Amino acid sequence: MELGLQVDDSRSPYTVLSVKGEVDVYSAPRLREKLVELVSEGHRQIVADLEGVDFLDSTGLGVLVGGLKRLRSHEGDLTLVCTQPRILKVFEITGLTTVFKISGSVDEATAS
Amino acid sequence: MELGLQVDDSRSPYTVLSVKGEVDVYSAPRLREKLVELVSEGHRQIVADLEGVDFLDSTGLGVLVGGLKRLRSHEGDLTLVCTQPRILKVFEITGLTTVFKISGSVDEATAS
Amino acid sequence: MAVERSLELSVPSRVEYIAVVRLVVSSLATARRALADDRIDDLKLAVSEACTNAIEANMEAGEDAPVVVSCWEAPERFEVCVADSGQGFDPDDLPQHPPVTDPERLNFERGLGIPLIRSLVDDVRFESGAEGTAVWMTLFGGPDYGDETSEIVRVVIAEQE
Amino acid sequence: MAVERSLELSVPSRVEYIAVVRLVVSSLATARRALADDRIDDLKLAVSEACTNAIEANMEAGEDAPVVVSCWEAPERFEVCVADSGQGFDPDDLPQHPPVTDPERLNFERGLGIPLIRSLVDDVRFESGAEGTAVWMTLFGGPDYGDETSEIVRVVIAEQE
Ligand SMILES: Nc1ncnc2c1ncn2[C@@H]1O[C@H](COP(=O)(O)OP(=O)(O)O)[C@@H](O)[C@H]1O
Ligand SMILES: Nc1ncnc2c1ncn2[C@@H]1O[C@H](COP(=O)(O)OP(=O)(O)O)[C@@H](O)[C@H]1O
Repeated sequence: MELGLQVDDSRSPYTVLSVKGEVDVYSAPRLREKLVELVSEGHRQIVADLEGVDFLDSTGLGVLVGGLKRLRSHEGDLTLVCTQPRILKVFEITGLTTVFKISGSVDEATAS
Repeated sequence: MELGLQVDDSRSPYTVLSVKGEVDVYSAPRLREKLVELVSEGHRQIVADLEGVDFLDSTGLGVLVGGLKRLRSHEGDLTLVCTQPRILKVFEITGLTTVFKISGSVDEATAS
Repeated sequence: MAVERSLELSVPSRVEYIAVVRLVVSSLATARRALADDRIDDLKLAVSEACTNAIEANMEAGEDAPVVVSCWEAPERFEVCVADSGQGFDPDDLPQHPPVTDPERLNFERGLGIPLIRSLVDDVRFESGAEGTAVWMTLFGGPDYGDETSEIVRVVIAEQE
Repeated sequence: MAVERSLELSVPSRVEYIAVVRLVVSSLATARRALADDRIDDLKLAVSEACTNAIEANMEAGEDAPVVVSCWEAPERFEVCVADSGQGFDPDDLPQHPPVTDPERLNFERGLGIPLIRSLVDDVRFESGAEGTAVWMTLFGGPDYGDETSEIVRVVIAEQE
């Protein structure tokens, strides 16, 4: 039930953060901390790979929006990788598909 | 949550009954009916493949014991295919490993 | 009433229990109803949001009370009720999500829960008073869901500055 | 008492609900405790057997009452209580499983439930009276399980004729 968070910085200038498990009000704080940590370490082009996410609630959306804002205020960006219909749907019904860049794969998201 | 029951009679003289899902007091009656049906149709060497069983309770054990007795009283036999430790354990702690022939594969069970 | 309670689950007002509630509701809905998988995902998310709010309400009220989740079934629908012992609220008088100006606040972005619930389930009723709140969420058999995204889209547009 | 109730689940006295109880108990045990997977399987089976008996007891008593399953946690153990409103029984005075002679009866082979429970969990307590029965099952952290199979082996030997 723990959230899996894995960082891959081999794709410079991109930093890929793979998220696995359920992102809800219980686990989202760890995602927020990780994003804050990455930004404060100087990472600016973050790709959040949500392909391993089974569940995402409004707190998780809020954390991703917060991460995006934080990065943009540092001239950076947050791209999401997501093809799962049930996760995409949450972005769709909240209108957040118009806010985030959403890619079909990590390769696509990190193709400069 | 429904019990999966599939019959393969291509391995004469053996009839393979593959059981999938959870065998408990709710689902075991269907297993019992199927065994009774097979015996009354004349099948005598039945191999119950339990590799797809996720859970087996005492009612399930009772149904298998009942099937064995029924077959033996018709000069037949019931062999089980089971390698999953958690299912084997239920046979072990009830001493039923000494009652059933338990095989490691359907091939092994049907090798005349 | 043709609606029959099928199950009641009471959990402590702690966020780590919401995962168990989701599991119960989705497994019951899967086992007992001819609902499409994506509808069950909708219900799971709606119930999860309601639990988040219920836990918060109990904690704010300083209540040690549990959150009580009950599932109700009738031939044509599946209902889940999430009840707390908090101080209640008026669901028709929620803050109008003004554009957010302080970037720090964005990390705690809130206010999407109830709009999400309204979008995801076929019907939602709030029974709220000084002794607590019960949120009733109903799913009918059909595969459609409402198109009430306008409120959420508005929030997000405000977000975009 | 250091044991704290973590969750209470109440289900109708119908066998199709036992799967949900198993799911709740195993997911809670998985999420909250450092228990090995095979110990969780043990607990799942023990709880399932207790629910089977509880449902039967409620039905025999003509009780429309639910079966109430509660989970209790302490640093060193995880307890599950399964309670019914049946007529009670004396767990120390169960029938001695005579060798079965009528082959038809074998299809309804019974009497393995309580011996299984005793074998699978580290501790079991029965609180039984005219108002019902509560079966308390405890798992400690360790990976060992008791070796109380003698009673079961005896039944099976009787079975073998
Ligand atoms: N069960 C409840 N009890 C009391 N107040 C509630 C309850 N549910 C929602 N609210 C109020 O409605 C507001 C909006 O809820 P929601 O849309 O879920 O967003 P969020 O919970 O993120 O603020 C909450 O901030 C809270 O003030
Ligand atoms: N919760 C209960 N309430 C009343 N009687 C019970 C209860 N649990 C068990 N019993 C009695 O103990 C007997 C043995 O139970 P068990 O070992 O589980 O085998 P089975 O249920 O297959 O008979 C039951 O047949 C029943 O008479």
